[in-house]
Amino acid sequence: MIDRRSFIKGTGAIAMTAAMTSSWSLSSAFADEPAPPKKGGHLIIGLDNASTTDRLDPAFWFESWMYFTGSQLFNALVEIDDKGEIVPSLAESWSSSEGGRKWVLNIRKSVQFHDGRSLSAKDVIWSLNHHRDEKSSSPVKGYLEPVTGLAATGEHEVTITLGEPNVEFISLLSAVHFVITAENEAFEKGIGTGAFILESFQPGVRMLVKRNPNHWNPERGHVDSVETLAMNDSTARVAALISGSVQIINRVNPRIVGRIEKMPSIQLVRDKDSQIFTLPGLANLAPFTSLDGRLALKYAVDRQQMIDTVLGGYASLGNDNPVFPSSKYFSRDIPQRPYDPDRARFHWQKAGFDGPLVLSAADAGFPGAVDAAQLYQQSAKKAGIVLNVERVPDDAFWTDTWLKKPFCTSNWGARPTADALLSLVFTSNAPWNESAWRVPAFDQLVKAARGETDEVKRRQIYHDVQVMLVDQGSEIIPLYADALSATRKNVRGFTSVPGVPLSGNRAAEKVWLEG
Amino acid sequence: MLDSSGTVAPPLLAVEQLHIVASGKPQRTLVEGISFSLNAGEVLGLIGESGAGKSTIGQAILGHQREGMAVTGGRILFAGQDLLRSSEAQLRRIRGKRIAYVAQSAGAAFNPALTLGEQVVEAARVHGLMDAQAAREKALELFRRFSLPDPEQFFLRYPHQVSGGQLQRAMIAMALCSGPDLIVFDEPTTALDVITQLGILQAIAGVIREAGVAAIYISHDLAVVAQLADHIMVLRHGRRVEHGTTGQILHAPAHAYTRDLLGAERAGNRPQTVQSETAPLLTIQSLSARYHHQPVLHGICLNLAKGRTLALIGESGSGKSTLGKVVCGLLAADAGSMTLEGMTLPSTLRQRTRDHLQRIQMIHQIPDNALNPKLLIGDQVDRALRTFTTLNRDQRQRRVMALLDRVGLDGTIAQRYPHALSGGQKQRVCIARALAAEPELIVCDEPTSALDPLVARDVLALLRQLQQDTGVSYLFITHDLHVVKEIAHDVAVLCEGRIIRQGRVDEALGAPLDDYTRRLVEAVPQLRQDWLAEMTGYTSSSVSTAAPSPLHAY
Amino acid sequence: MPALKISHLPGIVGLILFMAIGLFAPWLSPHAPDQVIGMAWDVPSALAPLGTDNLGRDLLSRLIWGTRTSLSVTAVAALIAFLAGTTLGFIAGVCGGWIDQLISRVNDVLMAIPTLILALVILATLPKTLGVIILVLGVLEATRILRVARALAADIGAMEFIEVARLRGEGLVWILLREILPNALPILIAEFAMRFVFILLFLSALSFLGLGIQPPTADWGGLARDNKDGILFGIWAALIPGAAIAILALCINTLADWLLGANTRAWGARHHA
Amino acid sequence: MFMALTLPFFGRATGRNRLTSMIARRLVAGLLMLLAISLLIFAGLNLLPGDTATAILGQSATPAAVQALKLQLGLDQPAGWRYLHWLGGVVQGDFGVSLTSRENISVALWERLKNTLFLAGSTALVAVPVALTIGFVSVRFHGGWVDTLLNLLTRAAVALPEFFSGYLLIFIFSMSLAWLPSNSSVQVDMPVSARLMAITLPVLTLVLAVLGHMSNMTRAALLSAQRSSYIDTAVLKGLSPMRVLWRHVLPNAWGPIINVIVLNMAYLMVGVVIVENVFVYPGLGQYMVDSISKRDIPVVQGCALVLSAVYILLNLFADAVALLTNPRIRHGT
Repeated sequence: MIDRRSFIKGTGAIAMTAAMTSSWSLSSAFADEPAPPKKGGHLIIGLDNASTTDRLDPAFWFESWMYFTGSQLFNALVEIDDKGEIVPSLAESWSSSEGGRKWVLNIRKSVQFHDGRSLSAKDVIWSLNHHRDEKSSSPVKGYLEPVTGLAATGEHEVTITLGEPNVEFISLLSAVHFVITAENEAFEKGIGTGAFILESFQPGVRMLVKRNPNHWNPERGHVDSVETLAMNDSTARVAALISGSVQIINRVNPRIVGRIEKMPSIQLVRDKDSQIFTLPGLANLAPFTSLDGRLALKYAVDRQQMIDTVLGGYASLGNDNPVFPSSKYFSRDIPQRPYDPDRARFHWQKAGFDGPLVLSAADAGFPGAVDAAQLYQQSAKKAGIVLNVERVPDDAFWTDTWLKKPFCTSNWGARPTADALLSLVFTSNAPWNESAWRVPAFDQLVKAARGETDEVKRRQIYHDVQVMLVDQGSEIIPLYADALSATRKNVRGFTSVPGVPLSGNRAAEKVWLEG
Repeated sequence: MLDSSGTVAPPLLAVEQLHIVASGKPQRTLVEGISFSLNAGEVLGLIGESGAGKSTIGQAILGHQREGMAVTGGRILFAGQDLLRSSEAQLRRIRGKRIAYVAQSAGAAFNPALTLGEQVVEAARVHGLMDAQAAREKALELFRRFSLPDPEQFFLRYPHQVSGGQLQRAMIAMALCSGPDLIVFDEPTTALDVITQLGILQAIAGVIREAGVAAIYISHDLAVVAQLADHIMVLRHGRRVEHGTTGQILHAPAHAYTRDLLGAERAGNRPQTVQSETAPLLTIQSLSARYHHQPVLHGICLNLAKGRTLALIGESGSGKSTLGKVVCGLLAADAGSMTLEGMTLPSTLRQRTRDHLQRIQMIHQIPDNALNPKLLIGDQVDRALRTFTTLNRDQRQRRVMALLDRVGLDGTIAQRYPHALSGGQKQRVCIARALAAEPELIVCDEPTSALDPLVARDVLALLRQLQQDTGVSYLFITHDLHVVKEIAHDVAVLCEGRIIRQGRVDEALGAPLDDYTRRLVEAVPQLRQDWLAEMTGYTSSSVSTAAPSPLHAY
Repeated sequence: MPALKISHLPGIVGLILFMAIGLFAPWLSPHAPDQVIGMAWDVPSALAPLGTDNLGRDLLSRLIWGTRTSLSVTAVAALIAFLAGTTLGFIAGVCGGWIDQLISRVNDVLMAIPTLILALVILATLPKTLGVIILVLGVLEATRILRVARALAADIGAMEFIEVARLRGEGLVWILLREILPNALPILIAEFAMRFVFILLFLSALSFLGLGIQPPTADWGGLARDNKDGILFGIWAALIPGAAIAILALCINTLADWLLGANTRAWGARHHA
Repeated sequence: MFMALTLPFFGRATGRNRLTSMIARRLVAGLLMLLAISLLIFAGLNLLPGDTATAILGQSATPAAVQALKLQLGLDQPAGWRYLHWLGGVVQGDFGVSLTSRENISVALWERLKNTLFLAGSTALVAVPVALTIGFVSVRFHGGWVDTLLNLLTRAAVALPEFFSGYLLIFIFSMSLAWLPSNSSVQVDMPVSARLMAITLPVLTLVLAVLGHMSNMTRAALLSAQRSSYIDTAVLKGLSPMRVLWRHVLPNAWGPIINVIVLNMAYLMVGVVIVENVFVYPGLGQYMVDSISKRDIPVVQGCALVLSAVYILLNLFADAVALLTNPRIRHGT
């Protein structure tokens, strides 16, 4: 409850064109739903990461509770479907020109806000500019930094001009924060175009919404009302689900998944590869200055053991590659790096680092980070690497440890595009370059990929990018963790959206209650 | 054995071979084979020192034992019913209705949360003896009879609002209200000063005669019992020492212990005569002081000569103890000065030198409180030696033994803790500790008032002897005129913080006397049966009925 | 020391047992406390007599090591509380005047801030190292001991043997250490025992909230927190440390009873008595 | 009681006004204490490491974002000025605006306080009569097996950590028997019956937590009053045990009994964070804990001030009851 700072920084999902096999549900009940959605009923959802400091303003959405509740009230311009594709939402269609430098979005007509106003391009401009404001501290401010022009070029047309080309710019707009409210209206009032209308919002307690009868999308919004409860205690969430007082919960402790699965009234929703756990080492400090030092540490981690012990198996092997398997640019042909103490020893000796290396671990970095660090300590020992685990407090972790200590723990959620994460964390001038790894050639590749309109070339560039990270990067990425949610059996329509838990944060409007 | 009064009619109360023990390991016998009987209207006095089992017998008569006590044998027949074999319900029909109890400390025996009136009429009401109106009338009548001020108001008052003497009288009224056949008085005047005591005794004597109730009067003071009782039983260690009519006990005691008791009360000893004109040791001039922000002492002027004893007497609250504290330096004076052998004596402890501290010592009233329960006796005496002498370890050890021997204690006591000692022994330790400093003045704050008469007598004798041997002076605070006569050369009478009379004992307490001093002197019970009767001039109305001063013990 | 009754025996034996377990943890525990020996929440077996915990570590071993942590942290915190509270309380009680006013009023203010909240504020901002936790617990409980000690010192200070000592010109240190302390000790020790229980409960509550002793160090509250998800499935791993806390608290209660030799002692207030 | 403040500059009152003046004195002392507390907490939060802006932003705390947020929150102002400004508002009943949610604190605070009061009040409604009954029964059968058994049970209850009893109750009543809901999030729009149903388990948990202390103190107060001489007097008057208990023991035991009830009420107000956590109850504790971790100083200050005020008021109430039940003070001398 108090160390709720272990939030996923993921702010969207990965755009994809191909159907992904890696996103699936454990429950066959989801496989196909022949019956039409049933209307009505009261849906209660228990989610964690709620805080009394939560606000309806998307510039202040930091954690999953607000992502989910905010999405009930508001729509974004585009969203991600359960195949991982970018599909229209408030933007009916879009086109880009000038090699991805200029984007024209056609805004859906005859969409009404909750207060009866009609949606127009001005509302979109107002809502996007909310994040661009000089004083804004929005987490997605960076996404809009390349934007040089944002204008309504028609009643229902928005034109966005970028300083440099980005062929995937539209995917960035699927980020949960880019929701639309009416012009000159404060987000705090909750006036959106969403499937539900705000009844009451008590930060850190619950949000109550009722169905929007005038919702523009007839396929969404089946239940009459939705109550989203703040349930930060994992035991309380599971207890509430089992006893039937809530119908959907998130963040199921991986260690009890096995037992929940056996319950006849419960079904589990497993969103594969939603998050990477990372161990960044500052590349400007020994032993990370040497390639051998980095390789030694990469070979010295027993990834499978970490998955089994820390996450109860609900994760998949990572290969020090921050591109998510759900991304269409994910390179499957790069060989998986094994746990190899001998090679680790070889490289470590070559690196010639003699001081003990300190790994600063806190569960704020990622859940189970301290356990993982200890496992790492054991496996590194077999390679002759002395790793001291220093447990640091959760509270000041992001201010005092992260980006400051030579070797620590961190995590990243999936981003709308591969580029989003790379330019946020891995390029030389990335604001959160947590490994201080700065390679100009890499920067050029990333920039080239962003503006490359030829799909084949792009794919090749991204392949090179990933090889570079796997072989030279200063960050160990041992695994991709799953997001585990669970529902009562009578909840239908809960599809899994790749990379974004809770059905792309839109489970409330997608599901219906059977029986 | 049954000591019948010789009448044919069955006695009201017959106690036969009563045995009471205190449970625990080993079992301790508190009362052993006590038998006596009492006819209607008779008064029996139970006399003895602490631990003699008087109160235990008194409560057993109501079928009540304190926690941890058990009756192991005997019978208590009240009007033919054996109270020891009666059920609680049966006992309840007798308690408060036919046998009433008057406890020693009325301050503790009244429920602080209820009005006096409620409590006085409660027994009569609960036993269904009269209706509320009648009970109230009865109580008011008794209040009037006991000269309690403004009975109607008194009825509505709470215990803390009235004085100790008034409470004690209210307690007797409470016992009488339901018209019992027998009243057990358990030391009803022990904690009171003599003037208050006189009033109570007169009240008791009056109602016993008038109402014709039988009574058992428990006391350690033979002179008090002698005023009221037809028979007296002398008890010691739970056993009967002697039982006879009052006259017989007073005039022809059969047992040595009884004679000792009588001797202790008849002030026989006189203080050693010393030259009357020795150099003054302590001079007090125009001294005023306050205690807890209340002015207590006003313009006190006193002289204490070397080797002499000055007694300070007065009612409770007259400022005796406060003066003692000021002399010791425990309480700072507001105004005035003190000189010790001509040198100014600073008012506060902080200002006093080690030399001052050594020269003035103090002996407290209650030795239990004056000894640290967690330090060995030897260490406590030794500490005084370490502070005030330059003796080395071995010398001090020998000196401790010598001092203990000097006060009549065995040297082995040095290795004991205070709780293993009797009250008298503790007071002797306190004296030894005071002596260790080789002082010139000892302030004695009622050092014998908490002791049993025989023990008190011995302690006084010790103090006298020590004065003779060492030439120490005593400032002796007391309310007991027997004690004054036994130990003091000079006396000062304190009344409401002022000295109203001062001089040699014989002169100061001899005729002609002012009212206040006369009352103090004459209210001291005397060992003759007719003393109380002679005191008729002292009607209750002359007894102060004012609310107690803040310094009053209650 | 009051007589020992049969009814006190289980408590005292229990306490000695707990202390022995804490003391000999390295020899008693079958496994290292952090060693993973199986899967999460395995049923009891020869390998793990009480089963395994949420990470597949031996529950018995963690419980044994947890005894050591919980007992020692609690003991040190209680000792700090005792020393600080007694010293300041005695000084306030004996000196009186402005010193008493200063100490008592500051103490009043500290006591008027609900303990848990004060602890939360402090522990949320300071690093949650053992030292800080011990200090916070110690200081918070010291305020309670201070009040008792002050009242005791004032009571005992009014006794006449203190007057005698002052008349001897004894200094403050002698009066505090030789005259007052021995007489206050039985009650203070009983108070110490009670504070011990409160600190134990408080520590486990803090650990349960994640503000106390940090994992992987095993302590009872932390064990309960780690395993609480299992309760819903009838896994008792979380309840065993809870029961251990309860049993130890009961044992110490009995001990305090014995020391005070009375059955009317005030016990059992949570954090505000 | 801890509130037995003696303020030297208040004159000693006498007579009938004594009670009023005593209570007035304690009120003023309580206000001074609140002031001291607010200063202490403010200073503490400002002296301790960590600041609001970085705490809110977490991992996304780039220096520019931190600076922007600081400006936005007014954290660039000097601490002393912020304190005085805040205090000025509180005096007018305005607790200011949360740094993080920009919401008016008073509204949220009042909402949470009502919830906390509801839980604490319900617990007291159950616990007090039960505790008193246990206390009375124990004293009536003092030393007997009933007494011993009750003593043992209440002791065991008090030794149970709250999370232990809470989860145990959930396991039994929610999981196994499915009688009661495990989450207790009460809402404004809930009917009373649903509210009561929702808080049954947390109330039970809290009752277990406070019952032992209350019943034991009741028993101790009664026994201690029973040992007084005036009880001997009452017994020797031939009164029945029940009359002795009701008429003579109880009036003298009320002070300490009320006192312990109030102490436990105070505990219920502030010590329920764990129960709020386990049962997802939207009380003041959770609000405060959240705000602490975000360094939302105005909210923490507001909560601490309100909780301390409640605590002080409760103690004041206990003092007043103690004074009222004590005829020495009620009726003067």
